[in-house]
Amino acid sequence: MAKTVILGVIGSDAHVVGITILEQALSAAGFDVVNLGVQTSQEDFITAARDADAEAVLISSLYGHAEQDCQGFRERLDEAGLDIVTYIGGNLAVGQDDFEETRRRFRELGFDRVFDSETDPEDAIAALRQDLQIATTEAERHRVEG
Amino acid sequence: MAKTVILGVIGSDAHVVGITILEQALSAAGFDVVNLGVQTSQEDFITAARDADAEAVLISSLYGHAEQDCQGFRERLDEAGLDIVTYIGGNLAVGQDDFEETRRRFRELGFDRVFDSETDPEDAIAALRQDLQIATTEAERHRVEG
Amino acid sequence: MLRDEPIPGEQLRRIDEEIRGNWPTGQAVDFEEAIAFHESLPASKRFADVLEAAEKPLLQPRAGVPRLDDQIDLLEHLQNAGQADLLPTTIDSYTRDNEYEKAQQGLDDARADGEDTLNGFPAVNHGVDGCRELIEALDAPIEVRHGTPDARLLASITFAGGFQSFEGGPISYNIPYTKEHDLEETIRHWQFVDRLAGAYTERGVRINREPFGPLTGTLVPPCIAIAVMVIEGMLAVTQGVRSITLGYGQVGNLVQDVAALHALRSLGEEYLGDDVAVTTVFHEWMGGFPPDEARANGVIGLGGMTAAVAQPDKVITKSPQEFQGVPTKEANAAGLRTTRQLVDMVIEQNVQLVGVDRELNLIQKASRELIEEVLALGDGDVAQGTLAAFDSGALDVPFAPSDSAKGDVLPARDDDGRIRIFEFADLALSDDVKEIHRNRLDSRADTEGRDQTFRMVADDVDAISDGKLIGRPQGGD
Amino acid sequence: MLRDEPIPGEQLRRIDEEIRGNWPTGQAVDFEEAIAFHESLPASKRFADVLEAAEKPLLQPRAGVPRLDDQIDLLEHLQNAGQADLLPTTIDSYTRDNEYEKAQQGLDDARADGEDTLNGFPAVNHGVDGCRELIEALDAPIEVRHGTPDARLLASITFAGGFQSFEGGPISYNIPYTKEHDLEETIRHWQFVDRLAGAYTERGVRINREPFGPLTGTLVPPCIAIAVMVIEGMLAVTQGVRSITLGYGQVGNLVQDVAALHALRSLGEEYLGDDVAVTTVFHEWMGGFPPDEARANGVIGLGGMTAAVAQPDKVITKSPQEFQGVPTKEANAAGLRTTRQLVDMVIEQNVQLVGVDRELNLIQKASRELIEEVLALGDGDVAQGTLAAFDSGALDVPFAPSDSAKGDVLPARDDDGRIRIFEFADLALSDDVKEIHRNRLDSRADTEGRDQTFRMVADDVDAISDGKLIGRPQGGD
Repeated sequence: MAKTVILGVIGSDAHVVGITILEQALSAAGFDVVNLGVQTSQEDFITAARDADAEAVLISSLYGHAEQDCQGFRERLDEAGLDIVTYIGGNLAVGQDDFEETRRRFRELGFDRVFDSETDPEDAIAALRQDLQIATTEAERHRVEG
Repeated sequence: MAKTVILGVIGSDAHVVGITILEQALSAAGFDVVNLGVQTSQEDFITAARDADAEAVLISSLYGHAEQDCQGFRERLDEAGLDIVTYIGGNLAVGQDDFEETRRRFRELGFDRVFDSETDPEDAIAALRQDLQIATTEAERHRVEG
Repeated sequence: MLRDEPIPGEQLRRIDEEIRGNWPTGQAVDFEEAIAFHESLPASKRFADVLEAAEKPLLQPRAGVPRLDDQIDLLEHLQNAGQADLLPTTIDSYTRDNEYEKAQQGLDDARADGEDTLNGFPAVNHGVDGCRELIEALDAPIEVRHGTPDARLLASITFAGGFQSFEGGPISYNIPYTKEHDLEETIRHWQFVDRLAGAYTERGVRINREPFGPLTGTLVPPCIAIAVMVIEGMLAVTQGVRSITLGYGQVGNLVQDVAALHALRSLGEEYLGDDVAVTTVFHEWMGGFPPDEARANGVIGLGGMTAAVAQPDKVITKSPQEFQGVPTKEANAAGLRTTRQLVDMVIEQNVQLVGVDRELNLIQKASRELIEEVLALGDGDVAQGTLAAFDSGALDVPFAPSDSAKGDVLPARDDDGRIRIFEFADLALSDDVKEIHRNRLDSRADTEGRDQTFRMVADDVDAISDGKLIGRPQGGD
Repeated sequence: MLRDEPIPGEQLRRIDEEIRGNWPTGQAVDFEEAIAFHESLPASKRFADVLEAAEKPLLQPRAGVPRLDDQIDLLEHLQNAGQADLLPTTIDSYTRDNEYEKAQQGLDDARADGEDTLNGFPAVNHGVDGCRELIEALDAPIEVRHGTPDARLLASITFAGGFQSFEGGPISYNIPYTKEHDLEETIRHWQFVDRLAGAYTERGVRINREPFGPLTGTLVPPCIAIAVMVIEGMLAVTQGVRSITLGYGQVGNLVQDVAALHALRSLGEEYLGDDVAVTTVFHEWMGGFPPDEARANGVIGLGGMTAAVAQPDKVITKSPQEFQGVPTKEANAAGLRTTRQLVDMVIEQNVQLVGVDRELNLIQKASRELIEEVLALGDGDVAQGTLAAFDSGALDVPFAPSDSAKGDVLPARDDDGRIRIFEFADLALSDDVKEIHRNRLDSRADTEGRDQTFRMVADDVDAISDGKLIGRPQGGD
C-alpha cells in the first residue's frame, strides 16, 4: 500500500517552486502526497499528519527563517503522539553558513534528515524509501544513484 | 571654371569624418577640392592655398582647441598676400558655450563664416556660392533650401 | 449563481455604496464629478488613446512609494531621466490585502519620519484628491499596478482620482498571488471593477484594463498565459470594458516569445470582438534575476531585443537591480534607457526569425484548446467554465500557491530553450499537442544524456539567474 | 621591389639584429631560449590552441596600464570578476609611434608617483623578462593589442616574452591609424613581423596573428573590411603564419553582421588554404557610444546578441563607460559579463534570421571582386596589388586619415540599417553590385522623403550615440 507523506512550506514563506516539483516527484514515485502548500503553520502540519495517518512530514523553507518557524515542532509532534519521520530542506539559514553546522542545528531540533537547496527530488525519495523501509526495484535504484 | 577650395583639419585633431563628407559634397557640387586631411598646420594651409591659387580655405576642428590652433592665421594669410575667403566649422570650444559667443570670437580671429558641428555640407556650399559669386541652378537652389 | 453577465445598474450602485463605506476616503467618490475631471484632462493623459495610437512599443516601468510628494518625484524622474512613455503607480501590500488601517499607519509613519515601511503607494488612503494631484503633476498617462484580489475600493477611488488604466484580473491577481482566496468570489469582485470601468467607458472615458500576463512569472507555458488573458478579457468585455491590454511575460526564447506575442494579439482580437481595442504588453523577464547588475543588463537587453522584433504595444521594463528587490529610481530609469536603446536600434531592421510561424501555430492551437474547453465546461458561460476548469485542472497554472488551482502542471525547457509542458496533469490539451511537447523534451533529454526528470524543471527555474537559459546538467553532476 | 615572398632566413636575421639594436631591451631576445620558454608554458596558455578548440565564442576585453604590477592586477580582475576567456595587453601610444624614450619616461613617472601618463603597457620597455612575468602571472592566454605601423621590435620582444597572439597588419594598422606612413614600407615591416611569427610556428610555437578588422570603426562596408582581412591574411601566410584570426567590427544590423561574419570565415578559408587555421573575431561596436552607461549597455547587448547568432570564435567586448574613454576595471568586467549573459542565454536557441543568405551572397560577391582586383593589379602578387589598388582607389577605406588611401568612398545605411556604399569613387565593384547598393539607398531616401544626400552619411555616423541605428531626419529639420 502507498505510504502517505505530508508536504508544505512552513511559516510565512511563499516559495512554491521547490515544493511543487517535490510533490510531483513523490507522486510519480508512488507516494500518496498531501501538499499543504505555502504559508503553512506547525498546527496545520500536525493536523494533516494525524488526519492522513502519514508516515512522514517533509518541510520546505527558502526564506531563511526556518529555525524560528520550527522551534518546538518535534515536541508538539510527540505531544500529539505522532512518531513520524521528519525531513527539512531548503535555504535554512540567512547568509551562507557552513551547511554542516546548519544540519547539526536542525538535527538538534529533532529532524531526521536535513537537506540543502541543491538536493534532487530523487535524493529525498531514496531517503524516504530507506527510512520507511520500502523496497526499490533495480531500475529505480540505478536511477536514484545515477 | 571650377573654383578651388582648400580643406583640412587644423592642429593635432584627427577627426576625419566631417571633412571627408565635406570633400565629397564639394566635389559633387563642382568645386576643385584640395583636402589636406587631418593634423594640418597653419603653414600647410597657407602653402596649399598659394600653390593651388585657391579662392577659399575651409578649416575643420572637432577637438575643442581651435581657438589656439587658429591664433594669427588671418595675419599670416595677409602676410602671404592671400586675400581669400576663410570658413571654420565644428566643435569650436570645449564644453557647450553659447554658439553666438563662439561665432563672435572666431569672427574676431578673421574668419568670414563660422559654422557649428550640426551644419549640413549643403549650407557650406550655399555660402561659398554666395561669397564666391557662383550662379546656382534652380534645381540646386531648391535642394539647398530644402 | 455566478454568470458571465453584466452587473445590473442598480446592483452596481448598491455594491459601490457598500464598498465605499469600507474606508472614509470612499465617500469622496462622485461619479458625475469624476467624469467631469476626466474630461478636463488633456489628450496626452488619456491612457487608452495614447497607447492605442502609438507607432512603436511604449515603455513603462514599475514604481510606487508611500508619500504623494515622493511618488511625484519618482515618476518625474522616470518620465524625464528614464523617458518613460507611460507611468505606473504600484500599490502597497497592505492595500492589496484590503488592510487600509495598516496602510494608513505606514503612510503616517512615512510622513512623520520619512521611513518607508510601505512597499508602494496606498492610493485608497491618499483618496480621490491625492490621486488627482498625482495625475495632474505628471505629463504622461499613469496606470494603477497592484496585485489585489478584491480591488473594488481601489478601483472606485483611483478611477475617480483620474487614473485611466488598471492592471489585474480575477485569475491573474488571485491564482499567482494568494493561497486562500476563493476564485468565484474573486471573479465577482473583478466583475464589479470591470463594470465600473465599463460605466466610465459608456460616458466616453475609456478606462484601459490590463490582465496580468506573467502569472507566476516562472516558466509559464505561453498557451496557459494566453488562455488566461483571453478569458479575463472576455469577462471584462461583458462588463463594458472596450480597451484591453493583454499581457505576456518573457520566457527568454526569442522565437517563442515573438510567436506568443503574435498569438496573444490574434486570439485576443478573435475572441474579444471588433468593438474592443485590443493591445498587448510584454513584460521583461519576471523570473529570478542574476545577482549582478552587469548580467541583469544582459537579461534586460534580451528583453529589449525581443520587444523590437515582436513589437508589442507596450513593454514593462526591469531594472539592473532587480535581484535585490525595489530598485533605486536611477536604476529604474537605467533599465528604461537600456531597453529604449535596443528597441530603437533594432526596430527599423525588420528582423524576421525562422520558425516563428510553426511555433505560433502550436501556441495558437494549444491556447484555443484551453479556451474552448473552458467555454465548453461552462456551457458557453466563461465564468462558470473558468471555475470548472480550474477545479478539474483542465486549466492550471504552474507553481501557483493558490488552493483554487491544482498547480499540478509542470513546465521545462526544450533543447532550444522553449517552454514545454513536462507534466500535463489534467490540462485540457489534445494528444497532438502533448506529443509535440513530449518529443521536444525528449530531444533535450537526449542532448543531455539523461531521462526527462523533475531535476530539469528545478534547474530551469534557476537557469537565467545562474547565467544560462536552459538548466543543463553541470560538469560536476 | 616589394613582393609577396617569404623573407629569406639571412635577411630575417639581419633585420632582427638591426631592429633589436634600436632599444636596449632588444638585446635580451634569444630565439632558441624563447622557444624553450614557450614550450614550458601549459596548454592553457597556448593562444592558438585555446582559441581554435573553443566550442563557443571566447570573450576578450581591451586593457593596458603602464606598470607591470598594475597590469597583472588589472588582468586578474578581468579574468576573475570578468570571466574573460582570453586576455589582452594593450600597448601605449608612444610605443605605437616607436618613441621608446618617451614611453620610458612615462613608465618611470608611473613607477615614481603612480600617475599614469601612458595609455597602455610599454612592452618594449618592460622587456622580455617583464613580459614573461605577466604571462606567468595569469592563467589565460594573452594577446598583444596595439596599433603600431612598425611593430617589429614590439613583436620581437613580446614573442620572446611569451605572448602567442599579436594584433594588427600592414593595412589595418596603417590606413585607419596614421596620416603619413608609407604603405609599401608598412607592408615590409609587417612581412618581418609575420616572418618572425612564422619562424616560431616552424618550431612548433604557433603564434596567432589577428588583422584588425574594424579599420576606421566608422560604418565600414563589410566587403571592404573582408577584402582587407583576406589580403592581410594572405601576406601573413606567405611568411609562414598558420593561425590567423580575421576580424570584423559590428555595424549594428543583425542580419548584415551575421552574414558578414559568415562571409569572412568562408572567404578566409578559401583564400588562405587548408594548412592554415582560420578563426574569426567579432568586435562589439567600435563607433561612437551613447554618453550614458544605460544606453551603452543596450549597444553592448546588441553586440552579445549578434555574437550568439553569428558564433564567431572570439568577441572583443566593450564597456558601458566606452563614451568616456578608458573604462575602470569594474566597468570593463561588467561589459564582459553583460555580453556573457546574452551569449549564454541565446546561443543554445539556434536563432536563424530570414535574409542572411541573400546578404551573405551580396557581401561575398563584392568582397571577392575587391580581392580579385587586388590580385589582378599585382599580376598575382598580393603585395604589389595592394599598393596599386590603394593608389588607384580600387581598394579604399572610408574615413581613413592616411595619405596612402584615397578615402573617397562614403558609406550610408539603407532603410533596414545595413551599411551600403553611397559614394563608390574608384572602388573596384561591378555594376551589378553598385546597382544593388544604389537601389537600397534609394529605398531609404524614399522612406525619408529626401534625396540621397551627404547629410545621411553624417547623420548615420552619429546615430548610435544618439540612440538610433539609422540617422533619419529629425522632426525639426
